[in-house]
Amino acid sequence: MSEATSGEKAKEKPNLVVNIGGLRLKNPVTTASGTFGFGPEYAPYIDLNRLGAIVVKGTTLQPRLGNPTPRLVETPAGILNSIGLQNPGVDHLIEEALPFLAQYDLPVIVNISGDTVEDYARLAEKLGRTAGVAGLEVNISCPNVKKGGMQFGSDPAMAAEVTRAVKENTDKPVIVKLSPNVTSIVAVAEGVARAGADALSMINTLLGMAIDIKRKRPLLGNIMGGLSGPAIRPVAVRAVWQVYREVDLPIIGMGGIVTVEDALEFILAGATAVAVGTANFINPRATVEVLEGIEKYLVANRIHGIRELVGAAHRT
Amino acid sequence: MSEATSGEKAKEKPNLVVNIGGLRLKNPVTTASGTFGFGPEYAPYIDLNRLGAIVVKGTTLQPRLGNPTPRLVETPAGILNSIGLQNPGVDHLIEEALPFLAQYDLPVIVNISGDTVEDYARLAEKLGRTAGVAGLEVNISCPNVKKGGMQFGSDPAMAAEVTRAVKENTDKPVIVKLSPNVTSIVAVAEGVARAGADALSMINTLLGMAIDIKRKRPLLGNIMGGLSGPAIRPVAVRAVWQVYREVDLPIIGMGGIVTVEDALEFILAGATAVAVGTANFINPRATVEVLEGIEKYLVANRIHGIRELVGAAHRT
Amino acid sequence: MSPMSDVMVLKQIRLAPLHYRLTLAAPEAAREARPGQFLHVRCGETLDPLLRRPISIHAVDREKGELSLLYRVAGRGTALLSEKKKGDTISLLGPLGRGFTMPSVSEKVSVVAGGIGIAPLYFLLQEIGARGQAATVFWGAATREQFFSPAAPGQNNDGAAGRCFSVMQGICEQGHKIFQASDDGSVGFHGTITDLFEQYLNSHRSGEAVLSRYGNIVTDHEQFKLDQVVSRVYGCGPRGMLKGLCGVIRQEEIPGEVSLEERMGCGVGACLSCACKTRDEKDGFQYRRVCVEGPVFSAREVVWD
Amino acid sequence: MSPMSDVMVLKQIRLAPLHYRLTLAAPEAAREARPGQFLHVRCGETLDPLLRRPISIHAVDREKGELSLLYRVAGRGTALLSEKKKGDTISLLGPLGRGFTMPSVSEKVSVVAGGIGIAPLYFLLQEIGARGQAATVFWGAATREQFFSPAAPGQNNDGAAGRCFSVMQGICEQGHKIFQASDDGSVGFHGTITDLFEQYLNSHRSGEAVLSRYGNIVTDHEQFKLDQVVSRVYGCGPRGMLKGLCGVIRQEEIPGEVSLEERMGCGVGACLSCACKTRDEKDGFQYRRVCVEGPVFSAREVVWD
Ligand SMILES: Cc1cc2nc3c(=O)[nH]c(=O)nc-3n(C[C@H](O)[C@H](O)[C@H](O)COP(=O)(O)OP(=O)(O)OC[C@H]3O[C@@H](n4cnc5c(N)ncnc54)[C@H](O)[C@@H]3O)c2cc1C
Ligand SMILES: Cc1cc2nc3c(=O)[nH]c(=O)nc-3n(C[C@H](O)[C@H](O)[C@H](O)COP(=O)(O)OP(=O)(O)OC[C@H]3O[C@@H](n4cnc5c(N)ncnc54)[C@H](O)[C@@H]3O)c2cc1C
Ligand SMILES: Cc1cc2nc3c(=O)[nH]c(=O)nc-3n(C[C@H](O)[C@H](O)[C@H](O)COP(=O)(O)O)c2cc1C
Ligand SMILES: Cc1cc2nc3c(=O)[nH]c(=O)nc-3n(C[C@H](O)[C@H](O)[C@H](O)COP(=O)(O)O)c2cc1C
Ligand code: FES
Ligand code: FES
Repeated sequence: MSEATSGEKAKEKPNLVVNIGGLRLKNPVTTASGTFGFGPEYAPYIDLNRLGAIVVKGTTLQPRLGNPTPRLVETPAGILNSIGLQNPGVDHLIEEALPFLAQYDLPVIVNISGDTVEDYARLAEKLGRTAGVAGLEVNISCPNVKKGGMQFGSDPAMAAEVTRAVKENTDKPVIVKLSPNVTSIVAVAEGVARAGADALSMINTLLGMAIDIKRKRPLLGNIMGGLSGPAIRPVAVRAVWQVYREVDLPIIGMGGIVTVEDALEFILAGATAVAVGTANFINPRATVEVLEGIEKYLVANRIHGIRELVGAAHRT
Repeated sequence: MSEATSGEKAKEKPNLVVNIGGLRLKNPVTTASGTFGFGPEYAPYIDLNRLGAIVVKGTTLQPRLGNPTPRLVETPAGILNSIGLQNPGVDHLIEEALPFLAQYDLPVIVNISGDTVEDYARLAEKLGRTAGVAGLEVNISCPNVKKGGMQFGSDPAMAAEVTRAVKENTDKPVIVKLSPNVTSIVAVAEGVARAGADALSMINTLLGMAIDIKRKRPLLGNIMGGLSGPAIRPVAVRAVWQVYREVDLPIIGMGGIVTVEDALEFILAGATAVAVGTANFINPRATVEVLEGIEKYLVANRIHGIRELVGAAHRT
Repeated sequence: MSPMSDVMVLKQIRLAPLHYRLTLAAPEAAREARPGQFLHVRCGETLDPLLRRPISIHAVDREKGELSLLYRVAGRGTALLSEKKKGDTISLLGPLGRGFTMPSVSEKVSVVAGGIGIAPLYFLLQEIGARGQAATVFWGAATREQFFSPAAPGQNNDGAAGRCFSVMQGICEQGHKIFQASDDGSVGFHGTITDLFEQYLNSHRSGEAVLSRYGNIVTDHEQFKLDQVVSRVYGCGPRGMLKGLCGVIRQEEIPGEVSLEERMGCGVGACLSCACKTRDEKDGFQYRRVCVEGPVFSAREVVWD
Repeated sequence: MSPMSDVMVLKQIRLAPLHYRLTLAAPEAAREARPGQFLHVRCGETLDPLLRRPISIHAVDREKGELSLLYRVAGRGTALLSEKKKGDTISLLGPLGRGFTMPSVSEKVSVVAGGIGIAPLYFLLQEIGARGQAATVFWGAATREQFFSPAAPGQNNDGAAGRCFSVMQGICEQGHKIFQASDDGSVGFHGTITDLFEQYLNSHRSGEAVLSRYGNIVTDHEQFKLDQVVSRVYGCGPRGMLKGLCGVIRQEEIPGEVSLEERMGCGVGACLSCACKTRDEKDGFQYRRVCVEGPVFSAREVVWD
């Protein structure tokens, strides 16, 4: 600590700043929507100011009750969830959650979901003029809702339409969150890129399910759910790798990041920033530990800026 | 043992016989192609006669060298492989591997792959008239080859075309093996069902990759690979569940089966038989233990025949 | 201070084939813990099992800085936990959640536990007993074994015979009286603990004292008006039992609290997986988080379906 | 008999910060084991890590029915293995693979080991030594520590000081002579073990005896024609080192065998993941399975690229 702050050494600190579609983050470590609440939940465990950004729980125009329970099942090195976008609605977000986060020096990215393209447009418009919102993450990949959600993300044309609707209603950076449950994630990424997306988030959960063999019925109240956690990391890294080669947009990489090594896999594959999701549940300090690990790796490998690493595995 | 063979008790033994598109299996436990070699590899560990069927390594018309190494990486609760269909070719299979298996009372299912539709047709024709081949599993879902492979499995129309070519060239049961790397596995299943497939195998591996953060490059020699093992089980169970609802064909379920509980998940979701894959590497007796577990479960739950369980989770 | 800590195992005793009592050196957690709160425990070190497991705080010794858990091996997580030995470290989050509202000193407290549901109630009884207040405890289990009778001396998982611990004895020493019920009739009342509790209430209302024979340790009890016998109820146990209990006490209009279980992800309120339905004027019900708004809820607010 | 078994840990000694020696009660495996063969070991009990780990058989005591492994903690699997204690059980497959071809009794054997590559060669030396044949051993490592010098007494992982074991001493007691090399020059020759071995060959050819000073324990050695000094070579170590070694002995036309490592899935020949390139007339090369056709290959057949 004393070393790091003493003048000479401080200069040697690697540059962690990244730019996500116009949004400047002091470092590349963010939180995956839905795994970090609205901030206060993890404030006892880490200094929220250390995060590159916080991505809050998926928000809809109206409050949502969410899906029946059980909503979570553990699977090998992963979890299935079917929360179903339970959230208090965008007005509550603006009135209650954002003021709390305004205390911090922390870009807030709001993850938005809708049943219709119009919903997305209205959310964009509303949040676009809300102070304290640094950017929007457009969730077109939620497997846990009946209408909208993953449907929008399964088809390049629909994905593009949602993206366009959001872009038309806000000047803030628009990050589109992609679903891995598609034949070609590159095609969807290209679609949203053409529609004006500023950045991509990937991946959302894989569609999965589990069955209770005692009761002979699905374990989740909502039958199917989204698979997240370390189990899906190879799929997520592959998706980032593929999209990085074809689409010229910054990527927030996520899916199973637990340690700094995992985060580096994403960065080397082409992610400009990373998000820690399920791992927060196991280790509430995971974000900060990943951040500290990245700093150490850069110093140890004499890399001056994190940006040199982005996509480096494509160049060796 | 003595109990089971003594007349009275023997009658109480549950009926394990299943029918996979015209192929009668004495029990529902099979092996996943590529994870069980051609039989001799596991003969020291289990009595091969106990298997419902053996599905041998993917075979092509010509011998294949396979992909560069490393070909395998361990991931959380899974593995990535990029073997690349290394195999000695169909003639070698017929001359060397099948005679060994002919010693056993064991249906042999040959997994076939081709670069072109014509390849599949010729393989079907050749194996269709080979004694000792009980059925064909058509691999249109291998993520590890440049030509053919998963491409055929990604598109319902192409999948149907391959299926038709195989069906036209053999009278033996044709099982089409589906890829999970698609937007709608149901659409592909419907396509191959219309084209005359007798049964479905699902799922093949998920497309994934891993990066060596020390060398800053992909870990697998072939860059991307197929993810298998417990990590993918929720995706596989979901796929079986979805297809069972829409397509009226028997399903061989696989993907991450390690224990009998895992196998039962697949059966309850709609699989008529199951295949044990990656788990053989950890426990060479996994197939037999799954089989014994199924028998016990049926007895304990007073279920007379395994077929009563197939898809039962849809009916509760 | 971050409520995440690595603590050391002091003792692990096997009380019954599947039941263990784990004592940890955790001075801070012991100091802060309130009855009804839980810890979110990392049972293994690898990615399988992945999640932490919620376990109630069962007893604390604030002076020694010790905290105990009482748990049943239900699956792989708790099986791994049972392998922890003296000197091993365990990662904890907590104390977490909203615990029981402490009764006023004048209240007549009944505690109703189903099986391992005794775990958090034991801590409550410890705190109530410490101020000289006596409660009436109803504890039901499937079989005799599951009361971890002191006849079976505890075995430390280091192989050595551990100092034996008895839940029953502990509760009695705190000054409370216990009624027992077992599903197989091997101990106390033959039937569910809710039935026994209901009979207890009925017997008081009707003036009969039919129950003494089911109590393992029964001090004589006089007959009062119902609210003089039971003015507040605390319950923990399987869902079905709690549903029954809530039905009974709602009917009798006795205020009470129950501790619920739900599958948990984060344990801190972030993931919304531990949802439990509670009454809500607007929508009929709303989902609340067992890990933050619970695990203890007022018996009145829970929606059982 | 199925070559899968659950065996008991008899002893686990830490030889260096990352190096351990594990002794197992495995009479059948000990009886069947041949030098160069390996075991496929389940290091943990959960699904993470998922796969078994291949570890060479390092020593056997057929009379006692014991078998030892010598390993370096390289990652999570071996880290879990190092936590196994006396009395724990471990699941094994094996002995697996094709071991070393035993030399004829008249042959002049040189053994070249890089780091932990000494593990299987130790067993070979044990067998050669047991019939009264002496080999010349070249062992290189990064630092002094990685020779597990007997100066550092072994510590049993039960905490107790274990009976100390020294690889060096073991080899000498079998009647072989050792030359050492270290990357940092702290022990023996300052440089790679292949360089040392090459110098050894050169010194014999040229009639100079420059090497004695690098030997830790060097019995006097006279000068012969090369094939009278080295008529067969066995090697095990990192890929780069083996590539170098094969280059040297191919040039000198000395027959030899090397033990290779490759990532393994099944260990029994079913998955084709452990492929290694070997010469083939038709295609230039073919892939062969390290687990079945290896891990020992003739130095001549391996294709290094
Ligand atoms: C607030 C709270 C306090 C608890 N306190 C205690 C306690 O003091 N002592 C004790 O023995 N147990 C307690 N439990 C239950 C305990 O958390 C579960 O038994 C444990 O998580 C099972 O983990 P496992 O890996 O051993 O079993 P798993 O293999 O995960 O599951 C085994 C069985 O338990 C069920 N289960 C899994 N997780 C939960 C859960 N969170 N809630 C309910 N059922 C679950 C599964 O459906 C399955 O049938 C508490 C649960 C909660 C929510
Ligand atoms: C036939 C054979 C015999 C072996 N004998 C011994 C022995 O006697 N003593 C010993 O210490 N080690 C031996 N090894 C190497 C040993 O298998 C690996 O060190 C071990 O598998 C690493 O597992 P891990 O979980 O600790 O590390 P991981 O976390 O899996 O990997 C750590 C590092 O080791 C590398 N690695 C992983 N698996 C292998 C592998 N199969 N081969 C080569 N590198 C690998 C990885 O790339 C990574 O860099 C042998 C390997 C083979 C193939
Ligand atoms: C409990 C839970 C809730 C989630 N909620 C949302 C959400 O509201 N919006 C969204 O875009 N993604 C949501 N996700 C997906 C995550 O943001 C992330 O994309 C996914 O979990 C993969 O990352 P991980 O493996 O690190 O968790 C949720 C994930 C989990 C586990
Ligand atoms: C090493 C390896 C090789 C495989 N080779 C083939 C193959 O040749 N043909 C094929 O259809 N599937 C192949 N597969 C896929 C498996 O048959 C199976 O579909 C997949 O592994 C999922 O099952 P599992 O999780 O139980 O392994 C292979 C899988 C592995 C791990
Ligand atoms: S467990 Fe995550 S909100 Fe309660
Ligand atoms: S490890 Fe499977 S073939 Fe060698």
